[in-house]
Amino acid sequence: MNLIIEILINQLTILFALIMAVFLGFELISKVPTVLHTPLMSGANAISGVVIIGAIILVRSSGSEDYLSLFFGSLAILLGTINVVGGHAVTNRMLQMFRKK
Amino acid sequence: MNLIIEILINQLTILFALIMAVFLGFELISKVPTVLHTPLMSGANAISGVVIIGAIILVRSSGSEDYLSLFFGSLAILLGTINVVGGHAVTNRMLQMFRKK
Amino acid sequence: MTALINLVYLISVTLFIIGLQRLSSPKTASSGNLIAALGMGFGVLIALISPVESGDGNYFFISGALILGGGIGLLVSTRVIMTKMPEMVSLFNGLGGACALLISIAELLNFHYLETFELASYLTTLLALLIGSIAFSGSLVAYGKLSGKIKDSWKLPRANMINMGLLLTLMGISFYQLQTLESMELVILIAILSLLYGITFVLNVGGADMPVIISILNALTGVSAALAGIIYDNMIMLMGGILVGSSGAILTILMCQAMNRSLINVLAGGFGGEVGIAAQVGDQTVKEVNIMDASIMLRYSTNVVIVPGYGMAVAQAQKICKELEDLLEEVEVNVRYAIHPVAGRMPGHMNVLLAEADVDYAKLLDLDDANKFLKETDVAIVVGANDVVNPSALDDPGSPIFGMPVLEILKGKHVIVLKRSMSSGYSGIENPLFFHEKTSMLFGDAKKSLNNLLDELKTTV
Amino acid sequence: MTALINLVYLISVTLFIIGLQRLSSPKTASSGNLIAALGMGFGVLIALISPVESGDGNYFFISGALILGGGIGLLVSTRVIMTKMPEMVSLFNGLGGACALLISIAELLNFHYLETFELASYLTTLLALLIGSIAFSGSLVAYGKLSGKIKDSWKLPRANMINMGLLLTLMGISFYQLQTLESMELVILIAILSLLYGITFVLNVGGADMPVIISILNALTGVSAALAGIIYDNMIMLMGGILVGSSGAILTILMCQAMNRSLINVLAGGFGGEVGIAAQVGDQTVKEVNIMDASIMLRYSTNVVIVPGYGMAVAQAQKICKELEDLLEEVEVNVRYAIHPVAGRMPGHMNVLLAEADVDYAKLLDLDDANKFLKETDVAIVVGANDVVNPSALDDPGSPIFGMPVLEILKGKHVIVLKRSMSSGYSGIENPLFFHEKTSMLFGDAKKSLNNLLDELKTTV
Amino acid sequence: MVNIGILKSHKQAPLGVTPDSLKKWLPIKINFLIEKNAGIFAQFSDNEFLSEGAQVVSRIKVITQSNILVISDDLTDQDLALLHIDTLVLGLLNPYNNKSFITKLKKRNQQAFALEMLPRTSIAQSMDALSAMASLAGYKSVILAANYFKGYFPMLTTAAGTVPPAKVLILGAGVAGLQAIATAKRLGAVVEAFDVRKAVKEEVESLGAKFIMVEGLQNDMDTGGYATVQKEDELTAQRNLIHQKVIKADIVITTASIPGKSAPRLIEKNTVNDMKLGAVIIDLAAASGGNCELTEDQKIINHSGVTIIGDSQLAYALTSEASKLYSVNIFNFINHLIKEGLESIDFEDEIVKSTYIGKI
Amino acid sequence: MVNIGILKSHKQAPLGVTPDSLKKWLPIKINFLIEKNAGIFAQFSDNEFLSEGAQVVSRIKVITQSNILVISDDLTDQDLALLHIDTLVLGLLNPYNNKSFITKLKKRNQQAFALEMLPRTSIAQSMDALSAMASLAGYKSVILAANYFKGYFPMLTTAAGTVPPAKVLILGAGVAGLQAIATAKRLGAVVEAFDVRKAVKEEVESLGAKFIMVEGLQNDMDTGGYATVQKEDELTAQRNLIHQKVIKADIVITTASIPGKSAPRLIEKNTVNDMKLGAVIIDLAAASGGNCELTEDQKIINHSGVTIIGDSQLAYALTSEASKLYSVNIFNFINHLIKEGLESIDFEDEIVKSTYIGKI
Ligand SMILES: NC(=O)c1ccc[n+]([C@@H]2O[C@H](COP(=O)([O-])OP(=O)(O)OC[C@H]3O[C@@H](n4cnc5c(N)ncnc54)[C@H](OP(=O)(O)O)[C@@H]3O)[C@@H](O)[C@H]2O)c1
Ligand SMILES: NC(=O)c1ccc[n+]([C@@H]2O[C@H](COP(=O)([O-])OP(=O)(O)OC[C@H]3O[C@@H](n4cnc5c(N)ncnc54)[C@H](OP(=O)(O)O)[C@@H]3O)[C@@H](O)[C@H]2O)c1
Ligand SMILES: NC(=O)c1ccc[n+]([C@@H]2O[C@H](COP(=O)([O-])OP(=O)(O)OC[C@H]3O[C@@H](n4cnc5c(N)ncnc54)[C@H](O)[C@@H]3O)[C@@H](O)[C@H]2O)c1
Ligand SMILES: NC(=O)c1ccc[n+]([C@@H]2O[C@H](COP(=O)([O-])OP(=O)(O)OC[C@H]3O[C@@H](n4cnc5c(N)ncnc54)[C@H](O)[C@@H]3O)[C@@H](O)[C@H]2O)c1
Repeated sequence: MNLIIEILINQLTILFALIMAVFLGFELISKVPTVLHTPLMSGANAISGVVIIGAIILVRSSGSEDYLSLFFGSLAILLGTINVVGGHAVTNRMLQMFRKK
Repeated sequence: MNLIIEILINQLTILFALIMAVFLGFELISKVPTVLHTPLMSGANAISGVVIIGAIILVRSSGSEDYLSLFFGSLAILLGTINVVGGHAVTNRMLQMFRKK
Repeated sequence: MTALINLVYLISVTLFIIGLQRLSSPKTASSGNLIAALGMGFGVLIALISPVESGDGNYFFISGALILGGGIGLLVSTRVIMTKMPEMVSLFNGLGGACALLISIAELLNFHYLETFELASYLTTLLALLIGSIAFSGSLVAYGKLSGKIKDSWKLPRANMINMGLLLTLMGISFYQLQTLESMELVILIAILSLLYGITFVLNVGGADMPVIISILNALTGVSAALAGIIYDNMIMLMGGILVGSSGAILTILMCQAMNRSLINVLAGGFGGEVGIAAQVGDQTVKEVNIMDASIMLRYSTNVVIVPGYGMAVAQAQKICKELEDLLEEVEVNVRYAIHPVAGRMPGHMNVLLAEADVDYAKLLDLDDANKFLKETDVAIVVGANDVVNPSALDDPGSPIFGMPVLEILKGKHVIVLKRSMSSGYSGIENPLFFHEKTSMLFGDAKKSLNNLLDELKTTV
Repeated sequence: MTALINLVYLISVTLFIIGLQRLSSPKTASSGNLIAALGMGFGVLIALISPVESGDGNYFFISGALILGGGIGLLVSTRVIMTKMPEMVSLFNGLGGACALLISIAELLNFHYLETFELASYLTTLLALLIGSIAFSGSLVAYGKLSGKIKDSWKLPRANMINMGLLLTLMGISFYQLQTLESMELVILIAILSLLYGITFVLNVGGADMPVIISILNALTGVSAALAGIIYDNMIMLMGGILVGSSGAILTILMCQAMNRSLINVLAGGFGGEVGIAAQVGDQTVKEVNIMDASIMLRYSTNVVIVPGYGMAVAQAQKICKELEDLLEEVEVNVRYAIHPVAGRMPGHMNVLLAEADVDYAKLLDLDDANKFLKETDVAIVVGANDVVNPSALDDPGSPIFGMPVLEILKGKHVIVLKRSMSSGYSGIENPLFFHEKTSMLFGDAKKSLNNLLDELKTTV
Repeated sequence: MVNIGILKSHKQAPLGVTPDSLKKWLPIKINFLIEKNAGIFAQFSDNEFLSEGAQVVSRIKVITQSNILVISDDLTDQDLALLHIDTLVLGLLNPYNNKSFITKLKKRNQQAFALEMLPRTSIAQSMDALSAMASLAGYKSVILAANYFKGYFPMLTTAAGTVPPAKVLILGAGVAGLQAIATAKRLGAVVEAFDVRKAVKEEVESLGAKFIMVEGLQNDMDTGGYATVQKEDELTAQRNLIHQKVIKADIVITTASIPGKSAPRLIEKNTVNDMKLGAVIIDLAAASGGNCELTEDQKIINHSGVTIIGDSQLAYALTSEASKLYSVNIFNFINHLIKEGLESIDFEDEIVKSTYIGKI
Repeated sequence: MVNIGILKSHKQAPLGVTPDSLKKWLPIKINFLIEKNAGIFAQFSDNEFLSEGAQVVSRIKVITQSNILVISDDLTDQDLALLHIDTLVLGLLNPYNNKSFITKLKKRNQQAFALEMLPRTSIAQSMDALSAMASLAGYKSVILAANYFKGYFPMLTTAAGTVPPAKVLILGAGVAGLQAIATAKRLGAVVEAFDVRKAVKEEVESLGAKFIMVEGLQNDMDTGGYATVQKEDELTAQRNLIHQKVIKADIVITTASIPGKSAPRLIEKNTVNDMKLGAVIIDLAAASGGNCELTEDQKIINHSGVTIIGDSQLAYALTSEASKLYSVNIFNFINHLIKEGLESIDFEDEIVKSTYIGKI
């Protein structure tokens, strides 16, 4: 319990951001027409690929002999990039259909 | 210039909050029907009276002989309270008209 | 410790956000206001009981000021009549600004006794002072103008120049003060100049633009509160202030849009020009209404009368009239149709069309019944009628149609006229109804306007 | 330094927010996606060039992985056919989860070499591992189910119990690990159990509920990204992750609403129960369609046929049919009405009603023309008709109506049937049309269903 | 080659064939023998039939040479003498009200089919001449009423005052009644309707009109789409209500009938006495006795300012339209009848069985 | 006390007063002298008038004792002999087509007012009997046409085939034409209309019907709401188009007229020859010569299968309704006339001036 409070206090920024983000997320999404649910989900999914930045930092700050980190990190970058690039590309294709023939 | 950058960096939390708040504000307000403009402004005005909290802290943390602070602070509390209480009350009255008879 | 307190303040901030969110829809606005007030009460409570590093508490002063202020606030706000609300808001806003002004002066004075001296903090405090002062004096002037205590004609010559000059001077002195940090006199000077700037800034804004200016000043108060929040490292002030600042800024823009004016235009007006809100026709003005206001007016009515005329037939808007009726009846608004004997271009023109749209015969009122019903009408929507609602038939002996029985539409509380332009009807005579204060015009093809109205109404029903 | 970098990342976060905002309206969605992508590109760029405290750069690996990953992503996404999009999203989402899983494992391994050891950080990383793993394996299962590689019938017995058991075990082990902090084996175990949980969690969800589950998994990936952001004290990951997490959570709720199901219901389905979307009648199943799918089907059709029957008359839905026609014609969908000679209860019943709704005579097709037109029809909407679209008249010699000319509705690509129940029409005989694979049922009063359809359609037109 | 013969009618009855409908027959090899001047009422000339490939011949030739004879009037004894006993006779034979002719046919052992006796099933509908005629009659009854009524049907608000809408009451909402409802509604009248079958309420409302509910009416008088006779105890409440409604109405159109029975009496003389001056009653059940006590078939009478028109054959006033529809019914019926050939008619088939009039 | 006299008409003309309208007069002190049996066509009994406070008296008494005399037919010389020279005579006097009677009045120096000559202004509309009658005539013309037409007006898809909608063509879309359009549309017909005044296009479309545009028709023939005579060079294109439209129509209703002039000829004999069998023409301009070459006023003729009905007084067929409206017009007109008293009529007033028929 203490641990959690400690974390909360230390990460006040995050907490604020979280609250704001929740409200913002709600306001942004609540008026979305149902047809956009899937594209939106797909777009959000692409954004969640932001985790590759962590992977990049991991690899960059690893020693060149730290094979474990290098392997895990590179694989993470690979997968994350697929997520990001593929996600945005697929979203884009889905949204094509809103451009009337 | 350096000063500003320094402030910015130090107050990163605020900056994030600011950006979020701006977006949030935009999303919250952008769909407001015009009839609600005045009540909303009035409500927001009441919230801006939050500055009395500063005044309370000022007075509480002043020495009891620091007359200048006490005077300024108490006056500030007085005015701020009028703003807060009056603001919410006036808003409430304006909104009466939206209660369906 | 501050962090923990701030954590608790989070609750208040969340309540503010929820409050603002609810304030932006008619159905929830009332509760939104209460929620925001709750957040404020909670914040004040925490401010009162949370531990402070030093100081003597001084609860006597605090509680005295709180009680006195609360009493005054309540009293004033319950006494004020409805039409004086905007000036009240302006006045309150000024007090908020004054509050910021006062505490920043006090803090600036205190700075000299502090060990650690942070340039950034000093700058913040100075800014709070500056902005608070502008908000204070500006709001008071706005209050004065709205309440008629300050005449719209009291204008500064060359206001543009004066404002610019003041602003530059202010910036110069502030910069100098930041370099030297010594002179308390300069701080006072800054406060005075800011107050002055607030006055000159608002003085020249046209009366109709006042709401926009109040919104700006409101946003400024928010910003000054946020700055004060930085001084005290206090989350609730900071976040509350930022929220008010940002939503105030956006509200300002929206208000300008609603009035069909650009912000620059308003401010330019504020710097000298005079641009009214209403369109000018000859020497008379007509008032336009936007779809949202029209829809809310209808939504919160008890009785609504639809007055169809030849324009409804031209626009073939009968079915949408019926839809509007259905939607309004759904929310328990009483809808009737007032059928003037000569509306349209053939006897029974309106009947034919409304029957086609399946309007219940029982909802059609003829002239006499309509004129009775109009007395209890909240909103009369005139759908492309003109001659048949021309009040000169009633009161202008010089009019060619004087004496003709017409729908006495001005017996109702509000009138919304849907037509495409200011052009006249079959008789070719002008219609004073359009210039009446009870009347708002909704220009455009009647079918389109009604469709828009319907869409808008659906969002609020 | 980190602060400065975070400041720069702010741009990316802002772009994310703008992107999401624009993604939520059909007109701006396309640009929203691009803007979000821009934000991501910028973020990656900064991550590549910003100074790091230690490490050898290893740009070879990084650029290799980036190029390879980008290539694969592009290739896959351009190749995939439209109907496979949802499973693609699911797959991608799994990869994101895997990414989080991998870096958190790496970080957990590294923890042992760090001087400062923060419990909070460790917990965060462990959480990232846990959630990332669930997102990864869950998404893969979802992908498998959607693509048909995993059969819907492969269900766990007592899934509810298993899930609960797994979750409790996971929590127990994690807690133990936090106390001891030593065993790397336990970390691996946690990862494995999480992966397992992801599988069991998704495996039992009904096929129709898949989108909701994907949305949940997507939100989880976002949360794991945010947790990873905390590990690296990295704003863009943190904020981007939170945004995805929160909007994903809300989207999940909205999706449930759109399907008229509660989230608990969907998850309960996921925990063992079987709540299919399709109703069972006798030994045959009928497929229900939801409003949004129906509206998209209509929106993107070229030819649509409305088949009115006695139910349209009962529901008095003729005017809404006309509105639907108008709306569709506005977006260049061709709409016709197929009037069967004996539709309704009197000769010309449909004509009378459609004329009242002002439907153009030229749009009414009689039996022969309708059957011709149906060949080129994308969607046929059957509005309360039954006997007149009964295919047994064509192909079931045992049927009492065999030989009667009917609308050959199955010549079209899709059929949507609007009626209140499965009950039969005037002839009292069953209608195989309702069980046909081309047919989707939209149950409810025809007027209400059409109204909902119309409202939905308006948001997309 | 099958010969189908069409006899000329003495009255405005619809003709079993039109020049247009002959085109439909083309794919089936059929020879048409049409009596001279048969199309006179329906406004078709002999030339038009000729140019579509039919033969226009004398009555005797039609009767003697046809395999199938479509008739509109009773055959005279003279005609019957000429008629070959294998010839199929069909048409609207009026089997309920014209027993004597039917008996003659039966006695002769002539194979005959009365279209009136078609079952009311979906599949029979395309042959259902009663339906087509009832629909026309329903439409025409309103037009006729509007023509006799000395006021507007719709409500009109004019500079010379507001004209209230006409009140139209429909008694019996079968096919004719429903069409009358639809037509009167179109013209802007306020329409109410009454029927004894329960399903009718929904049908009436599906046309946007109001159904009159008799409190306590328990039984559903429905047998295969047709009504049955009501019990006496139920009738009182119903009579009172109808009386109230009738005296308020401007136009009353009655279509209530029960196949094979005399028409139910719904409007008594004293009700008519209480009606508004200038009101109009159109009684489509006139042939089977009328729904109104005062009705006289094929007559227009004025009773204390109320016009009462008794006409069960209103559809025939629209002869050409009626013929167009009727000819399609005949086409569908004959096709169904001889689908396996003239010699192998399936007397087990429901449609054939119901319409067949054979030996006594 | 002012005496208003109402004479009985020999034809079905509307009556200037109804028992109902008498109630309206109550606040103004007026004495009504009504000729015996005056209400016979409009279905009002003398008793009804009596019970509303009017006196029912002999013709002679009406003529001799009235200050204001409302007439529907020309006064005979006998009547005129009895008539006091101060008595105001008013009604639909037919000033354009009945010159002889008007001349008589003028010669006598009798003060008379012809309602036909009311200006077409908004304020005069409540007195505008022509408008009220035209509206009735427009409605009735469609009902009549539907009654004569041997088919359905609406489109109907039935088991016996699809019946196409009737095609209705309206020539001249003034008040009567517009009402005809509205009524025909209601019945489900496909309606087209033509007129020479430009404003009419919008008006026709405001009723949901189609307006026929003649290419190159430049001039707007509008003078104060009435049409004027067209130039010859414009007529050819117009004639061709109308010919094309007429021969495709099932129903043609013509209402084109120009006040004081003979009606424009829009349908030639050869056009009628080319029309469909069974088509119906209703010519409301019959009294001033007819829009159709073959029209004969007050006659129904059949020309090569086309029924042509010429009747300018169709409204009178709806006598009671017509009387109700007309009596309101009369009420409004007299009230306007004598608002300052019988002795101080304002002859400068536009309405009084326009309708006044004074000395030669
Ligand atoms: N009832 C009859 O029997 C009859 C016969 C002949 C004449 N009249 C005369 O006609 C007049 C009728 O009065 P009224 O009030 O019905 O009509 P009106 O006075 O003629 O006015 C109609 C108004 O509708 C507007 N309008 C036209 N099209 C429109 C559209 N598409 N959307 C929105 N507005 C449109 C026009 O203004 P904008 O152009 O600015 O849009 C016009 O001012 C009276 O003066 C009456 O005397 C009546
Ligand atoms: N046209 C004529 O002259 C005539 C005359 C008499 C009989 N008929 C017969 O009537 C039938 C006509 O065929 P049809 O296809 O038009 O009708 P139908 O076969 O009678 O089917 C009507 C369907 O509409 C549905 N329905 C009823 N009310 C509804 C509402 N409010 N909202 C949505 N759906 C509703 C009913 O299903 P739910 O209850 O599940 O909603 C029913 O299955 C034929 O069998 C024909 O032979 C025709
Ligand atoms: N093939 C088909 O599916 C088909 C074809 C035509 C008609 N129908 C159905 O058959 C039914 C009867 O049609 P119809 O018009 O030929 O019937 P009908 O001419 O025999 O009778 C007319 C109406 O009078 C009503 N009636 C009888 N006694 C009454 C009374 N005492 N009071 C009031 N009303 C009374 C009947 O219920 C009926 O509705 C209708 O429901 C119709 O929909 C079906
Ligand atoms: N008080 C009022 O405001 C009032 C009252 C009634 C009518 N009006 C207006 O007066 C106008 C005329 O009404 P009316 O019905 O009495 O007119 P009308 O009876 O004199 O003529 C009928 C129609 O025939 C048309 N016509 C004439 N010559 C034609 C030709 N050669 N071809 C085709 N059409 C031709 C005319 O334009 C007119 O529309 C209308 O516009 C009407 O709206 C106004």
